[in-house]
Amino acid sequence: MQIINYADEERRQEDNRKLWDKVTAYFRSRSLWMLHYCTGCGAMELPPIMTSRWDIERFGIVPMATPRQADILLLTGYASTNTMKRIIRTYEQMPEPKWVIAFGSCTVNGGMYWDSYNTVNNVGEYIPIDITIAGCMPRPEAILDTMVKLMNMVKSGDAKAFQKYKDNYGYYKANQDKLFARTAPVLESASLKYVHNETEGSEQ
Amino acid sequence: MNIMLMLLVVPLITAFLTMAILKHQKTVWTIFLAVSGYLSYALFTMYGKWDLSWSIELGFKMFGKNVVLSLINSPLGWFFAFFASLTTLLIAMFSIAYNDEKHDSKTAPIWLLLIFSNIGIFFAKDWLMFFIMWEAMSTTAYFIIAHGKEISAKAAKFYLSISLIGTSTLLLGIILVSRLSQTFDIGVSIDSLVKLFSTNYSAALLYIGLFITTFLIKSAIFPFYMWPSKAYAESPDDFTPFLSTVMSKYGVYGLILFILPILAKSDLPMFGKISQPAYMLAVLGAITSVLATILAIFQTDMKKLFAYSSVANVGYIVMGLATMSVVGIQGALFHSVNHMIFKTAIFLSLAAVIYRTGERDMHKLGGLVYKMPLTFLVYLLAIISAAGIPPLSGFTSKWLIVQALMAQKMLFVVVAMIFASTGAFMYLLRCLASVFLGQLPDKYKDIKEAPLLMAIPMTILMLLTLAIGVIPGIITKPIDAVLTGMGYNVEPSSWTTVHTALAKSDLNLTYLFYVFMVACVISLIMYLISGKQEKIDQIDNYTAGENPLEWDTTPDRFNFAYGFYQPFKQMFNPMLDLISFERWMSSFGRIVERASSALSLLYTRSEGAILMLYIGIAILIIGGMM
Amino acid sequence: MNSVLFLIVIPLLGAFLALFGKKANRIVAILITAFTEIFSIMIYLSDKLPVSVAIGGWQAPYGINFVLTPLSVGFIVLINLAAIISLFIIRGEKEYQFYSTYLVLLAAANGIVLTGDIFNFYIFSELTTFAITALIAYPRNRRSTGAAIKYLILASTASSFLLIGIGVVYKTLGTLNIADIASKIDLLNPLTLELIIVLILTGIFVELELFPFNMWVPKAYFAGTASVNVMLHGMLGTAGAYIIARILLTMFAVNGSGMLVNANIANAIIVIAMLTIFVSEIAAFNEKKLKKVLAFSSMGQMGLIIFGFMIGNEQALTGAFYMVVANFLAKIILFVLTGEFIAMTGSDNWEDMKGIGRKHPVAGVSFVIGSLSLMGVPFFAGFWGKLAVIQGAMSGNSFMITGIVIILITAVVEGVYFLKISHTFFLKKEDEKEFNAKARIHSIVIAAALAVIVLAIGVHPGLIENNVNRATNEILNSTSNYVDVVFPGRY
Amino acid sequence: MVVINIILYSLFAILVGLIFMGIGRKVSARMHLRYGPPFYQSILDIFKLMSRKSFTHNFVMDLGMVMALAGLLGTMLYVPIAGHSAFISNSNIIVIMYLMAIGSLGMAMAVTASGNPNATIGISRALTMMLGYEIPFFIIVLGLIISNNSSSISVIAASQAGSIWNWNIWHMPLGYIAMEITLQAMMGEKPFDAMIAPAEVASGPMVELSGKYLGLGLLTHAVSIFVETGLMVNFFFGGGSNPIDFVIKQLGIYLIAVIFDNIFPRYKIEQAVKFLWIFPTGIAVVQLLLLAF
Repeated sequence: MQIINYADEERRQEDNRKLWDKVTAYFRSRSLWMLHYCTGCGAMELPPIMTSRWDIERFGIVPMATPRQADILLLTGYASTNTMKRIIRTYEQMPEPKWVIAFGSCTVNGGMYWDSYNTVNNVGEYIPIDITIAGCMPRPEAILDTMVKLMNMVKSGDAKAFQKYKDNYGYYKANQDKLFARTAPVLESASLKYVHNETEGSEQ
Repeated sequence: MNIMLMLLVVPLITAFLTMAILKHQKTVWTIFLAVSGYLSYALFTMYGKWDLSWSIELGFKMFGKNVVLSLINSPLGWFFAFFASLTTLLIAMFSIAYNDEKHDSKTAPIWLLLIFSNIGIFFAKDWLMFFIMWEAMSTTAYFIIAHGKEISAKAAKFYLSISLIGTSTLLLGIILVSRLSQTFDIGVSIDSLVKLFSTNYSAALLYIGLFITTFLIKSAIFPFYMWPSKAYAESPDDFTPFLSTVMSKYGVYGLILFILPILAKSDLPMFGKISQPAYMLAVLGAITSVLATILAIFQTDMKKLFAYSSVANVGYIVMGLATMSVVGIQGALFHSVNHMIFKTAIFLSLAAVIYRTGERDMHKLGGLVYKMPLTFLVYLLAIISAAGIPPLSGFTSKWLIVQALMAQKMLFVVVAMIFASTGAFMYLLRCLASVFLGQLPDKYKDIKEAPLLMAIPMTILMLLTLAIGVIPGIITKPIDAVLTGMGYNVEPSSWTTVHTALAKSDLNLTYLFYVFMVACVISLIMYLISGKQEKIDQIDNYTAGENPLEWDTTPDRFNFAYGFYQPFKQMFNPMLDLISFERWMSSFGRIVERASSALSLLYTRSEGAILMLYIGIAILIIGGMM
Repeated sequence: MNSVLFLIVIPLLGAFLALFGKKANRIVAILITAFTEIFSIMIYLSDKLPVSVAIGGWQAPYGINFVLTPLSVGFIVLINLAAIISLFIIRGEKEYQFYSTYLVLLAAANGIVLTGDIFNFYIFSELTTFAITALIAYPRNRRSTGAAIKYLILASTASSFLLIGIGVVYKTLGTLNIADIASKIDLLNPLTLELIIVLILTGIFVELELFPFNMWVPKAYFAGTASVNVMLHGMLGTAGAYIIARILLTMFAVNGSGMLVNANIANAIIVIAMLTIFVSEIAAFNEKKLKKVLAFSSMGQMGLIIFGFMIGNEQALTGAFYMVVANFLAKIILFVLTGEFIAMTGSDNWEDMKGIGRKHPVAGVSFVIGSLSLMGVPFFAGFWGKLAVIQGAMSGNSFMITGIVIILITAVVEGVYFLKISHTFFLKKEDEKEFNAKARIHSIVIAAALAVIVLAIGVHPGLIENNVNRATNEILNSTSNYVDVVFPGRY
Repeated sequence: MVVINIILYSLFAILVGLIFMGIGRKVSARMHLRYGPPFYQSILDIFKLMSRKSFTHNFVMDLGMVMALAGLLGTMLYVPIAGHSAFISNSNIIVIMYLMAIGSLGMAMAVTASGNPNATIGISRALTMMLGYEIPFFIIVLGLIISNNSSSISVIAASQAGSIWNWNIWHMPLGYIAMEITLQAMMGEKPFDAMIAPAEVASGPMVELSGKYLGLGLLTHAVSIFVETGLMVNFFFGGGSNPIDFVIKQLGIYLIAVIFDNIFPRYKIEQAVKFLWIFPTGIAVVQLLLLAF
């Protein structure tokens, strides 16, 4: 399957955007709401950037509780196969436009857990990632820098990974299915059937 | 033939007629509709003819005179009778569709008898007529509530015992009062009671206490607020609106007819701006609405929930009456009509839901808005009205009552009123959220919208509540006639504005509606100019990344509906135990049952027979000695 | 007017003949009862009333005399009506003993009402006792024998009291004629009077089903068949109401006022009446056997009637007489239908009688009408009686106010169990089984016809107003209406 | 003319509310020793939300959010701004109280329509809280109505005209204290924000709101801030002599709420209701009794 390289495409038609799109892109870049999906130890680095030392809110970036409200999905660390399922569902529940920032080595190559049976070594095979931050773990400065980069990308219209996901959905879906085929027997053997007690009558 | 007599005769004759052809249900209910239509029309033509009357002399002597039963067309009676029959007309249309093979309650003939007594109560000129019709109403209602179902019969027993207590006190009161005035005429008895208040205060208080007890029982005011939750819930679904809206007004009617004039004319000890008995009444109304609201919040059965809601609403009406002021009575009368309209709409839409799903527990339903959008809309507008939110009708009357209470400085009563009406918001939304919104359970995937014959009356009710809300004059104009008939001096009310006793506080409701509409348009523009939306599946929810369906969660279990106000309920648990009138009643019932068993055991044993005989002789001898 | 003797003699003759008849017994009994009924109606409608008939030419106070007043003849009409209905609803073949004892009962009941002297009254009441005992015991099973013996023991004990009382009267006043006693009652010293009243009351209260004396009632009703129930209620009970009116309110009355001569005893009777109402209605509340429920209710109604009689003013008396009629009609409806229902379902328990009202709506509705009338709901005959009694009691002392309160409280209990039972008939039948037997059309027709009468009286109480007024006036002016008839010119 | 007035007033209220929110964020950032976003940050947020794509579950969500904003705008139009109003009315308090309920109803309807249990829990908490704060709020209002014998806000505001010493805050200090606590609950600020509780119920009512729905929700919140602070100004601070005065007073009141928001933890819902029914209600009742007798 052929992967379209959006970065090249964008650069070629950079200035063809309408004024309205430019304006919205500006506003979007100034009001990025993030959903930090704390998959691993990288989440430790988020409190410093949100509190008084680095104060990311001055860029309009605030944490949000649900994917419906968020613009950025932050994957803060390694993803196991079961976690990946949640990540994908969360990602798909975010309204467009949406961006993904992957944290640390684990999300790129599995990091120190690369040979574990249930670690996803490259998150980018399953969901499109706009920016990855190297390091184990990355420093807050790096995160802050990434955020500013993302802001600029949004402003210039470069951050289009979500388009990539839409256009190459078949590719991503195939990868995801291959991955989840491994988890199926685990889920079935675990008897997680929820037994619901029908409670009759009034509460009183 | 005298039109007053026709009002009584037509339902009576058709009741017997329909009894004969009870097998053809559709015909029976169509006749029922025709009769209610006739009654509504006849009552409509009777407006303004306050000299209509009818009377009959019976060959039965009391107070040395032959008993006379008479009817008279009074503005107050007309007001209640007309709106009651209008409500009945709409319910009747609904009933034609509702009573199919599956939901056949076969209650039409008894219901016609009930309508017969309904007219009698509202137009009675003397106490005997009033009592006769009252008792007829109580017993016929029992048979409709029980309607040949075992579980309903149990609930109806509860209704029956309390209602019979009511008729007993009414009979006692009537006989006491008519002995006082040596006639059964209601007007004369008011005067004689006023006189009694000046001579023997406590006796007079006892006399009106007996009447008030009856009226409170019928309107389910504290301490008798428990029976509706049983009776309303188990009665036929198409009868519940009648029970809740029309029959709860008998007590209100009785209070306005008899108690208010006495309290207004008598010279009574005052508490603040109003007399002590009236204040007592207001407090009872306040307690009722607060308690009923709290209880309604915790129900899971939707009919029980709205049963308590009805109780709370009648509580408002009683509070309004107890102010003894023009605005308060106006508000109470207005709210009576409003309650008839919006509560009928609510119960009918719930009946439509039950008709389609056969389920009464709210937590087993959900998401019906997709399948029954019209029913949802009717329900929505009705609850907006019930919550007293402008621009629908419920607001105007609540506003009037609140204003009257504030003008009379009944501070804690008005706080109770606000508590109840905010609490109303809680339970109304609970039903909305649990029944119509949320996830649609799989088994209801292919239910349909309510049938056309059900939809028509519901739509009419919806439009009525909107129309009255925007143009309150529809109701305030007849209320003027009622108030004038009661001897109050009232200025003619305007079509759009409602007046109050407080300074600079009048309110133009039509204007309010315009303003709200403009605000809606602004809001709609905001909505339209912003980005596109995409419709997604109902179950596609944020659940921390989990897919609920994978965990064997079905849509109805996914709904948050069962313990809707659980933390709030925990606050009230100790109090709920304390106020469980139901428990008192059932423990009292158990005592009677035990006594009954013990006494009948006395009769089954043979040994004591002669001993008892001697005890009897002893009673006679001792009695003779004393 | 000596032909009035036919009312007693012909049934007695029939009783003798019935020993020889086989299949024809029922027809004969019906013919005889029809004759007495028609004859009594003719007497009632003739304008010769009131009249005293001396039997065998011996004038009162020495001879036996029958006194025919509107009151007594009116009661005769009711008693015979009940008798004829009881014959119509007999289910299955009965042997000669049944008809024979029935005819004795008829004669005795007529005799109780007609007799003008107290010793004959005693004789006739003994006769009824034995007849009833035999009728209750007729099914010859454990239950009926037990009930009959219980009744017999109680009734005989009571009769002995009655006999002693009569003896004391004869010893002190030297006369047995009711009118004679009534006119001489002032001559007795109070203690003797009290003794006499207590003894005689004990005798008659057993038959009147009043509370501490009525231990036999539920069992007797329960053991008897439907027709015996109608006899017990319609003949014995109605005769009992007459006895109260005659013995207490005429014989022991303050001159011509309808008040008992000893006010204390009157109060004691009111207490007993109130106890009866209270106990019986409460006892009926949880009772599952339909016949027992009706038996308890009969007791309660009797208590109510006696309460009405004892208040002593015109209003209350009117009410009591209305109540006699209403109770008579309504209870017969219920007993007739109960017999049918029990035969249909094969169970005594009202909880098993589901679905009957759906199958036979007329029967169901008639039952409802009967119960509503007993409850005293407007539009039914019982209402006017209850209204008038309560109205009359209002003018009495605090005792009576208590009575009103008790009546109203028990009305609630009564209403609950009656409507509960009535509604059970309209429940859906749980199993699809057919009923054991078919309902007989003539029973339902009888019940429905009586229900229509109950409704008619309820809607228009004027229908029987004249008759009730005649009865009331007779009690209120007992001197002129009773004593003067027997002894013209004594006053 | 009236229609144009209404539109202008609405825009004014929205703008003021949004800027207040921005200033509030700035102030809390400063309290945290942070720099904080610019004061116009809320406007940027609204624009972003409105312009992005959004998810709806069904038409009730659209209806509900439109109703919510319309209700609050309608309410706002009845609040006199320094004696000015979009149209001539008596500004009845009871009307305002009930009109505000439309907003709550619309919001509640929209979010429960999403079918998310978190949203429904949030709404159940919000309504419980509403019952909690309406009682003390109404008792205070009742005191004002009794003392002025009118339920018109204009009358109440006009009665405080003239000197600063005519303000009700001096006449009924207890009422003011109770009102300040109640206002905290009305605006859903800590310690009374159990319905939002992002860590417990994933921001409660807003959990399924995306894009323009959240935008409309924020606008509703902005207008409600305007209404609630505006009521407070009219009740206790003389109603303002001109619009600028009025808005400054509103801002002051709002900042007090923001400061409290930053220094308090969160009550559980039943604790909150109990607190509201004991302390502010008790204080308000004392105030009412002082006024009435």
